[in-house]
Amino acid sequence: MATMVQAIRMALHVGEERHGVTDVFGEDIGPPLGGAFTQTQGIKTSWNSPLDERGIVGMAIGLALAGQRPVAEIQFCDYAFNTIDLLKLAGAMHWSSAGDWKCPMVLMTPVGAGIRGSIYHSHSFDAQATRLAGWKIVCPSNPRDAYGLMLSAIVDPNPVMYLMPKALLRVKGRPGEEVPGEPGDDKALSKMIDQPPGGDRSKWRPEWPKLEDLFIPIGKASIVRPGKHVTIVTYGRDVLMALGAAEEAAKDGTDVEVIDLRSLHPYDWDAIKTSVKKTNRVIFVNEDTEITNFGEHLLRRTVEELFYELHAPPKLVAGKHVPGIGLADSLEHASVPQKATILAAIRETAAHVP
Amino acid sequence: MATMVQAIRMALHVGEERHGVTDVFGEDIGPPLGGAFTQTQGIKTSWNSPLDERGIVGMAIGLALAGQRPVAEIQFCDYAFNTIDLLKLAGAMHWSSAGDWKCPMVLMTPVGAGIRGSIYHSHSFDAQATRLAGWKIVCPSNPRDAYGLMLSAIVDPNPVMYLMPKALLRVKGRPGEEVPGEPGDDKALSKMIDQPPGGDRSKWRPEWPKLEDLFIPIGKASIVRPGKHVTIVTYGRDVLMALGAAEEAAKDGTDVEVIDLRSLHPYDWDAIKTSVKKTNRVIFVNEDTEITNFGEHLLRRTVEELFYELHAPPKLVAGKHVPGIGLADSLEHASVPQKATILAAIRETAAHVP
Amino acid sequence: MTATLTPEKKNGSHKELSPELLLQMHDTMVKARVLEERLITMYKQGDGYFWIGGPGEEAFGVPLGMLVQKGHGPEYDYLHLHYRGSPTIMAMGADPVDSLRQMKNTASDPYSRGRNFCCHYSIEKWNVVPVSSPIEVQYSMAPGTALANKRALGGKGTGITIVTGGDAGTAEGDFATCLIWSSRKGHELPVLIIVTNNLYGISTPYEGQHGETKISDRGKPFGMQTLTVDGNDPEVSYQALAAAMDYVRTERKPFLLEVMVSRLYGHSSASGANFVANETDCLAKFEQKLIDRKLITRERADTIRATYNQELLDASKKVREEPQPKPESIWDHVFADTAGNGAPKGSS
Amino acid sequence: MTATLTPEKKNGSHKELSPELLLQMHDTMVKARVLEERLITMYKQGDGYFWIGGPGEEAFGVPLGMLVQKGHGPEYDYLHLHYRGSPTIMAMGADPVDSLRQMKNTASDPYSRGRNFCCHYSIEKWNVVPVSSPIEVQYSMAPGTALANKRALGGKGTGITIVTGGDAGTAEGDFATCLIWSSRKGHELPVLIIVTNNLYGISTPYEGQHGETKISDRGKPFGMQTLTVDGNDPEVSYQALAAAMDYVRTERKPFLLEVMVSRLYGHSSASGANFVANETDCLAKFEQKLIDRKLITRERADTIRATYNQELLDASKKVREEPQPKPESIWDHVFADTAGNGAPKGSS
Ligand SMILES: Cc1ncc(C[n+]2csc(CCOP(=O)(O)OP(=O)(O)O)c2C)c(N)n1
Ligand SMILES: Cc1ncc(C[n+]2csc(CCOP(=O)(O)OP(=O)(O)O)c2C)c(N)n1
Ligand SMILES: [Mg+2]
Ligand SMILES: [Mg+2]
Repeated sequence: MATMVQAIRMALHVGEERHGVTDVFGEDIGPPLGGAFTQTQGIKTSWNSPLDERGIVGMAIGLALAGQRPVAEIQFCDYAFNTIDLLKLAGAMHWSSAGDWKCPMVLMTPVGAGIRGSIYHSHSFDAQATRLAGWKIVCPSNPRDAYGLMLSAIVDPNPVMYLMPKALLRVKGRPGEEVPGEPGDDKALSKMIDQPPGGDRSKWRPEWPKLEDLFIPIGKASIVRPGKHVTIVTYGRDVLMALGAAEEAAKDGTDVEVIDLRSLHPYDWDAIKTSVKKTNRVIFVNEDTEITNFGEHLLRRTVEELFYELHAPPKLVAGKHVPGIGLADSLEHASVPQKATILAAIRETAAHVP
Repeated sequence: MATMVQAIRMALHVGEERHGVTDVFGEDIGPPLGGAFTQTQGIKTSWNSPLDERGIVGMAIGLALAGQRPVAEIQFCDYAFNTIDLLKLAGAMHWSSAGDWKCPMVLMTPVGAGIRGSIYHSHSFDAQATRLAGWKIVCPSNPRDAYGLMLSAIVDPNPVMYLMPKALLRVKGRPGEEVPGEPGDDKALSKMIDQPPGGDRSKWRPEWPKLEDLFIPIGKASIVRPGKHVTIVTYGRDVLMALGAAEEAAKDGTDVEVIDLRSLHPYDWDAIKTSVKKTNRVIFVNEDTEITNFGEHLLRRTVEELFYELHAPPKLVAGKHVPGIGLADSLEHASVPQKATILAAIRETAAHVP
Repeated sequence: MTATLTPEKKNGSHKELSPELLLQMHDTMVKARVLEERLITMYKQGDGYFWIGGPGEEAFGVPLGMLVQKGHGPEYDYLHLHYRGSPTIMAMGADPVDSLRQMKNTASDPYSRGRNFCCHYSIEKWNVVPVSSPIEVQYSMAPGTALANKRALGGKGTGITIVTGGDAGTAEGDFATCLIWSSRKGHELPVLIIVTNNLYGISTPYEGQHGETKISDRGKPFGMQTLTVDGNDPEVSYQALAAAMDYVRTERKPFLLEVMVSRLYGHSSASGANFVANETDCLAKFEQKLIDRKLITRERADTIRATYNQELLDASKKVREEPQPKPESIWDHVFADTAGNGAPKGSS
Repeated sequence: MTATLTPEKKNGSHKELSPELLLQMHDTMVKARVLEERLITMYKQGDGYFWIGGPGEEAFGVPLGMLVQKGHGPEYDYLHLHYRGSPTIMAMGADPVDSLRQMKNTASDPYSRGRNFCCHYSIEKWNVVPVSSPIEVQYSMAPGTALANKRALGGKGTGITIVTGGDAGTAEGDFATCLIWSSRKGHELPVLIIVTNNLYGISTPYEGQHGETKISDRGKPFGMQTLTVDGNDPEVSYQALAAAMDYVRTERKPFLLEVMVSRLYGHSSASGANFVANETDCLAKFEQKLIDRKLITRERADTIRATYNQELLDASKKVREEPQPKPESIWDHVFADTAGNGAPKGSS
């Protein structure tokens, strides 16, 4: 079973072979490293950019305007906060020219905590990303979705932001989460597509498996665990957290439905609505800071449209509103949702008597 | 009665005379112009910066760290989106050094629509600002608050962002909204402190009235209209919009309470709670785009803490999630809340039968 | 600062310009000027909310537009202009009436359908990328289209990228980004980096804001060809642009060109949009030169101006009657595909 | 690139350094190196999550720290360092044990109380502003402290601002911001702008990313004094720094100094943190020079190193036992006054 980072790499390969990707670029994206997380090893069109995030986004916009198909990377989303104006412009290109120009670029960037990244390698970007009108925003939680969402992002005529939950990059898929065409055997796959450390890295060439196309539709959620009592709406790293908490809750007889949103914009409102109408209780979970948070948008819409369906106050479980995520485990754990936090929210919500 | 822009100018004057302000700077802030909105005319410590918003924020941080008291300006908040990383760092300076350093700077910037500013002179900044942990955020709706919040911002030991609703800058106060010490007569005030257009502007000197200190506490809301049936929580330009809508609603017998938050962070939760407990119906109004919006935070907290106080679904009235605000009046009006939009929300909320 | 041409120029671009070319240049300069004056009048008469434009830059902007390799796609030139680009767009052959439409923010405005300020052009079929308000962002995007230019026709193309912006704006990091990304050794890009220096940013004089004596010097550490020229003389501008473009087209490397220009009606309507007497009027000067050289008569020149004037006056009356955009049109073109279009809350 | 000193240097700073100074420099270089190696060991043994630091920069960083006008407030020097600043901080007299504390993210870490990565210093009493991860932001802030320096003591102060960063990072717009804001004619600022060039940004070589041959050339259009020196030779570094600082202190104008250095343990623990044999080891070289000059013996040098080694080994064991920060401490110091402190939801 491929890991998420292998899945991304395979999608980029398919993207450049079959779907017109012309450039995969960013800091340390080209040889010899192939990305801070190995995500671009062996990609033919990959190249190293100057250390300049504004330049990276600007280059991607320019390439996209000129009919190329760029996949650009910001090495950590923590370093994209000086590019919000350019991201807004990319999202506005089609609209402000009233349909004259298109800007089909993909911007990928690792997000979130869970690797002890301290203050400036632990940021989330969902609040920022969902504020960018004109962009589509996706965030996979497993290798198969990572593969299929990347291919959908690549062929999309709009700018698409691809948020990579960094804590999940090395996690393997569960059964059913295969990349179509990957060899069954992990070791075999690794031998084919993982660049051996050390040695002359710029000489190495991957041997790609025969990969099939898979387009996970942007805008479609996935019910990763059906349940009857409480709905959790989440994405990325917190899907696994929520599933863990749901397992625990099941022991007490609480049956939690977990929705992996996968696309943050446009998002699958039907999936949320259907689930809330069934469970009547809902918790929104994400890692971003809790003031002016995307989960608050989902919660607001739920309240506006489904007020009388709710048998308990809807809840947000999110990151704390502090200037950063501290390095010490004690600090990181206190700053972003953990399994225990989610479980506590489930229990409170499930136990609520209307 | 002073206008808001005169009030700001007078506060900056008092700030540099009595409260240690060392620098008031930004693009076109110094002579001869004294600010795109005349907000810094006659200010002794004012100076023109290079056209570089990152440099402006960086300079302000550096000055603040070195014990100066800077008031920096971003000419329109629309041009602050490439500085979010620096704003985050300013907010994190005290926290990340665990109390070692302070960064007492004021950043002022005009926000919002209402002057036919088109795509890039109509942005709101409340969603961005409220995401910045470590910052205090204020937004006045009348000259007296503008004066008193500026003085509080200046003496605050933290970075404070001062959002100036540009549609209100030329609006005079209502009775009770005087700047303490301003001469009663508008013409007299204008003669004293408004730089005459044309002529040798760099030679002109203002004659300041004898102004008194006034510190509007950061974190304290103001109930600008008490009411029994529906609460509106808003700030800045929309305070006047909400009051207008409330007047209309009163004709139908709906008595609307309007809370002017004044401080967006920290915000006056007690004021909101007390009001919602009284009216049991609440609408949050602001101009920023509606996905991942600060009003959604307030709504979320209301739902989490006051669920059973609510006799109608709480509502958000906000800007539309589109890439920009179009120039034509038809477009601008369709993009941000208008009196009619707010009135419709009041009617719906008031009429709701639980 | 006086006009000098680089020693690096080639192909004998210094040869005299033909009378036909000079007259064509003059005609387009008049047209561009009349357009700007019409826009200002519309603003002053309440037929628009804001004016910003390029009067005083015709002697540079018109030659630029004439020299553009106009077309669609990376075999042709890309233009990343700022809000003073009307002379260039007119020289490329755009209809001035469309500029009036944008001024009046009508639904018929082809550049933005009433969304954007006047002189914020967008012409996909001619590679004119959307002009946006934030100063200098175009300099970060230009290397992207330039890389596409470089790849076109298997590397044999002659299309280049042209980016313009003002003097004050060069303080933004994006200007440095453009210098850096276009001059990487072994990865040089065919981009003509232009700075129009009118010695002001709104109210702020050049003096006191710049450590560099000439902005064009900023290209030197990057091994770039650089030049500063008098943009108030269309012959000098034309020659300089031709030489610089020829270099960029042939060598596939960047060139930094600083052009000294006038701001003939001040910064924008925010500063009154009145004629500034102490700035050089490139059109008046050029006209006089053509008259002195007997290439045109005063009468003929006046007739040209009067004709354009009448045309645009008539057009402005018609444009006034054209419909405004519909409120619900704010939802149009959020996405290039259907997803989310018309969906106010971002649902699929 | 070879070391050259500016023709502009003054005050005969070229005179030989005294044996005492050389030995003091050597001692601190050893201390700084041993500290970094201890930090790496701690990382490798699981006593820390991430290492990044300055081994290979001692021959530049130590002289810098020795030459700092150390103190609090704008009469003294401000330091805006990046994550390779340990040699400088050690030369200023900081306790290396505190660096171990930050490595182990203990509550006793005085620089961030367990919040930040190792070598992210913050020492308010010595004007060392908090080191943060985003590359190059310090260059945007440096002009601010430099303006305060310039004003100190009624304009008669000698305090300056010193900012450092790497070669790759100069591609960020913030580097240009620093050049622009510090060189405005009539408003020049006393800032020593330093670039430590190790010819890499993580895995990306200098080659192919830069159009400029020397980074220091980027100061030239701004009329700045510039210099590129061999930072692997502490005598050369010392002299260059002394000359540059002297210029900035006296003239109250900026100076751009590029220092060629080694990255002796690679980029960070993310790239393995192993000794890189083909980089120049400035300490080994300097030690040999001192031995050759008979200023020190091999035995004495070995003893110095062994002593520091033992001290820091012992300290690391103690630090291991120090308490971790408490979870609720995330709320401490959000605000410098009480408002909002401890208030999880931003209410007053
Ligand atoms: C990023 C940004 N900051 C500020 C502004 C406001 N503004 C508009 S034009 C202008 C001055 C531009 O001066 P310059 O670059 O010299 O161009 P010019 O208008 O003189 O042609 C400013 C500050 C803006 N549009 N964008
Ligand atoms: C704004 C930003 N972008 C990317 C990174 C990730 N990063 C950390 S160090 C580094 C390379 C820095 O290279 P250089 O400036 O040469 O300094 P060196 O590490 O070589 O001393 C990068 C890309 C970052 N920390 N900040
Ligand atoms: Mg200018
Ligand atoms: Mg380096």
